[in-house]
Amino acid sequence: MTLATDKSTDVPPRLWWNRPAFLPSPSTLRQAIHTIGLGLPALLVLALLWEVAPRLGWINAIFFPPLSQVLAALGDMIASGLLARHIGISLERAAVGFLLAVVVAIPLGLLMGRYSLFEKLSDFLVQTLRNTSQFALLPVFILVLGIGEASKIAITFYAAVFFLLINTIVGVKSVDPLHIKAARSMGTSDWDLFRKVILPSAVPSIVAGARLGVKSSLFSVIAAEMLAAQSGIGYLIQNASLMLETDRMYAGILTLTVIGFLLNYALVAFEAQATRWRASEDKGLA
Amino acid sequence: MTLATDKSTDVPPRLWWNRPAFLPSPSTLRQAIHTIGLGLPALLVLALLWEVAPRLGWINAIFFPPLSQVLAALGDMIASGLLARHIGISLERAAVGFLLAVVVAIPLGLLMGRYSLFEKLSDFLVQTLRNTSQFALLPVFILVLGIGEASKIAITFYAAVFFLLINTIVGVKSVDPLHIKAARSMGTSDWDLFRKVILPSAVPSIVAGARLGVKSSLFSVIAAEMLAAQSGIGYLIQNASLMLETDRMYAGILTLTVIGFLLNYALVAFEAQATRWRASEDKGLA
Amino acid sequence: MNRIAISDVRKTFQLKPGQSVVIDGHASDRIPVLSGVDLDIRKGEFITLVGPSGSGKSVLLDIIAGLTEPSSGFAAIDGHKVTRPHQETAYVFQQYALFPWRTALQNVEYPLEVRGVGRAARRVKAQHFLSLFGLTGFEDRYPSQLSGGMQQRVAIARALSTDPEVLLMDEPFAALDAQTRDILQSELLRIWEQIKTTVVFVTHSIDEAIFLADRIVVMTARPARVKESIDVDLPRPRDIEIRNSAAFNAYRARVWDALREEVRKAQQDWALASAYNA
Amino acid sequence: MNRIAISDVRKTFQLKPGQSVVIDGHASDRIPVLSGVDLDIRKGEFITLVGPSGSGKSVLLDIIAGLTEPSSGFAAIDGHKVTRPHQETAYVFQQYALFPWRTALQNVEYPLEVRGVGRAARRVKAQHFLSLFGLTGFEDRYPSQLSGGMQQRVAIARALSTDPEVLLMDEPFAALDAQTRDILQSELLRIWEQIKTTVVFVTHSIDEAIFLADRIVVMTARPARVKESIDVDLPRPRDIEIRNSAAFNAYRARVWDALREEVRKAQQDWALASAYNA
Amino acid sequence: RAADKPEVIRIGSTAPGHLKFILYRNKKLLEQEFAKDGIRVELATFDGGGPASVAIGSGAIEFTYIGNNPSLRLGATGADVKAIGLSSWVPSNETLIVVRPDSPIQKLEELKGKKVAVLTGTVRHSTFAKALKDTGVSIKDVELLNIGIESSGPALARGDVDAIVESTGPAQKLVDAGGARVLFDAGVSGKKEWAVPHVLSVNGAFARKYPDIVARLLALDIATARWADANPEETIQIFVKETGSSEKAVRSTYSDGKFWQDPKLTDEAIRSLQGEEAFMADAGLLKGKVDYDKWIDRSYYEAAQKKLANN
Ligand SMILES: Nc1ncnc2c1ncn2[C@@H]1O[C@H](COP(=O)(O)OP(=O)(O)OP(=O)(O)O)[C@@H](O)[C@H]1O
Ligand SMILES: Nc1ncnc2c1ncn2[C@@H]1O[C@H](COP(=O)(O)OP(=O)(O)OP(=O)(O)O)[C@@H](O)[C@H]1O
Ligand SMILES: [Mg+2]
Ligand SMILES: [Mg+2]
Repeated sequence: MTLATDKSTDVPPRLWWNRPAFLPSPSTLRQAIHTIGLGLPALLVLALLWEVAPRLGWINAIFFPPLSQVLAALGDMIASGLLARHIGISLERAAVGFLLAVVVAIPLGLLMGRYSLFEKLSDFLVQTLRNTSQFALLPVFILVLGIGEASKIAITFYAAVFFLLINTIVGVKSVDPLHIKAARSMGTSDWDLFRKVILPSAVPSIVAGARLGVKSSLFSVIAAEMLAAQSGIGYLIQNASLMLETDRMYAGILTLTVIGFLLNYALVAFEAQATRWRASEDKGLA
Repeated sequence: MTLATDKSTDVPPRLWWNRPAFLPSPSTLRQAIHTIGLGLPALLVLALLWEVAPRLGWINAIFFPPLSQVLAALGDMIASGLLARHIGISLERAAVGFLLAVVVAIPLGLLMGRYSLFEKLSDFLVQTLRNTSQFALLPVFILVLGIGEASKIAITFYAAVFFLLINTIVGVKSVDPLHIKAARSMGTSDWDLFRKVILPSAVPSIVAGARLGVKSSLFSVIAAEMLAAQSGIGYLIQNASLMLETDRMYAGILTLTVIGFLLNYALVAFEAQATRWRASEDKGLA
Repeated sequence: MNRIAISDVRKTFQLKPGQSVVIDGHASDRIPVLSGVDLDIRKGEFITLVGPSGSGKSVLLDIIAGLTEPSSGFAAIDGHKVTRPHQETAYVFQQYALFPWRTALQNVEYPLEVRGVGRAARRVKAQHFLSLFGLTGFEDRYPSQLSGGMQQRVAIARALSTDPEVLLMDEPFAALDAQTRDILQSELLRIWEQIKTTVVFVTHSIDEAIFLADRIVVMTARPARVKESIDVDLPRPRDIEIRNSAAFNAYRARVWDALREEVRKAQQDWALASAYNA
Repeated sequence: MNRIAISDVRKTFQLKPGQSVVIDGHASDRIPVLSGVDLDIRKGEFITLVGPSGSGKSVLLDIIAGLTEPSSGFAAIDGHKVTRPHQETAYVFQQYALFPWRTALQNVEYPLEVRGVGRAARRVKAQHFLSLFGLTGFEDRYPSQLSGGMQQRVAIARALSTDPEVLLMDEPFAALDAQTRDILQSELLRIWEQIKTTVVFVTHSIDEAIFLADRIVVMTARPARVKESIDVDLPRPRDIEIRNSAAFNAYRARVWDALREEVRKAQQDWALASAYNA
Repeated sequence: RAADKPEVIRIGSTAPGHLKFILYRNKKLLEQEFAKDGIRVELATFDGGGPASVAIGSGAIEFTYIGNNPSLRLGATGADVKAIGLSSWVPSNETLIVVRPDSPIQKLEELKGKKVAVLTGTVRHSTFAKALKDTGVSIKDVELLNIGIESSGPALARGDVDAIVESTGPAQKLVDAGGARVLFDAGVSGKKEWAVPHVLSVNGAFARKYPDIVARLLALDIATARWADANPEETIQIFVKETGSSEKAVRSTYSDGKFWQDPKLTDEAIRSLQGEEAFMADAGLLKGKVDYDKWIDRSYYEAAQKKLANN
């Protein structure tokens, strides 16, 4: 391993502050293009394989149609507005469940990570619930919440909440004790300690949990929508699968993958922003 | 918040070293008892609720039989040896898939976390695969691997691998750059850097990933065994569910929960052992 | 009334399972660090604390700061037993303890922020203190981008920014170059003479201890007690030149005398005289 | 031949997006730290490096250690350009940099371990060095359980344990009490005289710089170059009493002279004279 | 001309149960038959006809005993799968329609505008449509919810759905537990022409390579069908034990001790399948058309009969 060179990112000074926070900075953009350039080849190989394998008969084309055919089906579904309608519904369900999970898990995780008594009291319960498949709870959800939206949202909530919770706890526990000591010496209230010391330290871990949670919420929408839904991308996939319309089925799955992929990178960008201080801390080090 | 008292753990000196590493130390045991004592009440409330709610008609007993009835069914299944046989098969499948995931994800995660070029090359592919539901890949697994053990293990592998991978990457990235600097200054080879510096630092994060992965592997066994199985706990649950034998169904689910729960605490204990140096670092601090 | 009263403070650390220490010939898993520290500090007094490395100076500051609970005895500020960090106490740590996710300015703003000082006011105040320590132009730099000495100066600025009544400083100038150190010593005295904060200052430099103090407290080797309390009767304000005075030299000898035996004790089983086998 | 050759080393840090620094009146996002450092160090020479805080001393050591790449120019050891850490170089960091998950003993064993020294041999060696630095009985303690000075001593023991040919030390004694510091200075010289390792030693103490060095290198304020190189012609072995000699005093004045202007430059815009508004 | 023997024969079916498949499993009939040639036999239960279709179509398994709806859909894709016999042709179609015990609904036609749970694309789905049509109600006038008994049961209990269309086995259990009342039993009130045979299929490539194995399996299939009719009590006991169905439901499905297991692909059976295909296409449950000449292959049945005659 030889020395890494400083990567120059020539940014006009101060620009970052003038720009609304939600817009990526030029250097972020530049880096994104760099990342895409490097990341694309592997993806292209995968895509090529998908196209070629069924065509050459390596894999049965009836059940695994070539990419081009899937994309054609996707095109049709987009053109007819079908996809947009169903995706909208599914995303709403996943988003509500996920946001509920964030709202519940992060405060709970902060408390469980910080106060060992609180953790000990609740940990068994949390671990029991966490280790109970949501599949198993489905009848319970239905009995309690019915088969309407509430149940579907409960499932996406349940799918995400433990990822966020566990990673928040881990994040809290890995805060440098010296920083807590320093903060406490400055008379920081418990509330400020959470907001200003523990949370910033725990962000990377929490975001990792959120990335897992987003994916899980999204996937569980499929499961939830197979349960008595007449709309949503899960319904669409299920229907196509039943009818052995594999091109439409994979079109739906591909759509979900792309959505998950985009959300993932949105979270990664958020994390990069939130941990700017950490980025390339060993710049110039090999 | 007032000052916490030092928790005295009066352990005969040196005992820890004389004891085989796989046995819990007396203080670990003592602490375990403490943890159980505090954790149990919440669990007992849950159990009571499970018993009472169906009995009082708060929830329909046909679909959600009282705990005692489920335990009775569980007893029958244990007595007949049915449970042991099916669990054995399922655990083997989950274990093989999970261990494969460990073997693949940890080295890959160490590389991706450490070498940004490597990460950039592979990240898109990994994120695409990660964001593709295993449900979607099921037909592909069947097409490529058939419906035998290989497919089932592939599913449990797939279910666990991304948890381990992502958390390994996060763990690697949060290693203190100063420690890397110090290690490199002492002529540490890349290999030793991974083993002796990055890995010890990343253990908490990796273990958190393993906890998620274990659960996921275990759950996905159900899914895999529902696909086309003749044995395994998933097959058992599925069968009971289809025939509306809800007591047997919940007995199966309960078994899975208990297994997941135990594995979870095994991992927690392992982590505590591996991060002894960190434990109660702020002993005597409030 | 005394601002700070320390009464028979003892502190024993419980070692982790498997660790032990040999005390008086038999193994134990508890290490006594403070064994009955008594110390009264007047309002506005400037105390310097010297003692061998590892004697328990940092632990004592932690106890005064309300960050560590003594095993027995107590520390009190203004007659109230310290059980948690006191609003009017500020602490400069031996290891800087800056928040790595905050810039220099945001670090100095932090204690003002948690006290609810408004955005504009705290920014002005923080900037003032940064400039006081020669860090103008480095406001938006993260700690990892600052040199060791700069980080320590940010930490001092942070402690002073709240106008604390009790200021605990653990070797604050150890990472500074000689002249900066001299300047900051003088500057600290000047500030202190205006606000008459009560200061407890740990240092390894005997010169620094004498130059700053109203009173030098010499600690024994671990387990530590107060060995000697030396009043420094040098006129104030003090000039750097005072170090060449005969009176200063006399203090130097006295502190040295008090310390020598303790340091020797602390090093009892050092193998420093052993031959080096290359 | 020179053991270490530093030739026109320049280093400029790229700031993070949004940060800027004002240089010669206009804003820039690049901060030049070293601007052409030339320095040749003979085999077995003991160099001390002094300069204002923030001038770039630590960065220069990083470059010699092969941990940071210069923007231009190069450092060479034994005629080979340094592009990665050198097997025969050891480095004591300003911030200790111990591994928190290893005990004191395991920390000292670490560099031996990665060099493939057998278990028994490295344990003996590590124990020897720990005892050398007065840490017998603390072998199985984790860094968080040691005082600041003890941590620093472990770090020094770790660096010496491999019998390095080039030893880079960044303010290694800053966290030690005065007498321990004196003892360790003498001890370091004694060891060095036996093994004649080449040493580059950063310090803020002028006395320490003179007492230890064959040659004192004074750095300018940032962006740093070598301002002056002062050969120290004091007899060896040196005794602590040498500090009271006239020759020593003369060196003190000379180093101080060289440094004064640079420290002043580094503090140009310090507001230290400003009134303190309590 | 026979190629080397295969290593393994894998047969898929769907739960709760195709009778012959269950008899094989219980009595290890296939294992015994092929053990002498060193061929392993694996019996796998699939989570619905869809995955089983993918498995046989891609050669992951060799035979399926599954419902007519998924079989026809697979046939319509043109996948290399041959229909070589019938799994069964039970007049009741094994379908029950149940409502809550306290439901005001008394007649099938009252389900108009109501919410009904039924697994889309199953035989039950089609039977339900036919039964409704018979009363003059179009299935389009009913709000269908695509859920299985594990979810529809709780939903019915809560009142989220008004009726469930399910297999006789689990539905009868729900009735027995007091959770539901039978509104319509296709076994009692259904018309014979609604019943459509279930299908025994083989992977085409496998069949071409090992025609003799296929014939042997069919021979055993015929023998098993005969055995069931000859031993009704034992058959019912095995079925009850293996599937956990209520005995009452099993007896009502196979009333008069007849099991309808003859694999013979009669012209009548094919006409029935064609009728079902038309119905499915009409209901939007099928894409494409089945090419019967390509799909149906009676040669193995004939070979099997020859084998039986020779024994
Ligand atoms: N958490 C702990 N567990 C066990 N021992 C501890 C702990 N913290 C401190 N000690 C021990 O207490 C003693 C005093 O530590 P302290 O940090 O107060 O020393 P100090 O006087 O500040 O030394 P220095 O001048 O080197 O900073 C040391 O021997 C140290 O090993
Ligand atoms: N990663 C970095 N990014 C930006 N600037 C940096 C970085 N590292 C160091 N600097 C700057 O380089 C300059 C020199 O730093 P260095 O740590 O070498 O100083 P030093 O001479 O060791 O000071 P001290 O005596 O205070 O330790 C400082 O102004 C510092 O702000
Ligand atoms: Mg200390
Ligand atoms: Mg430095």
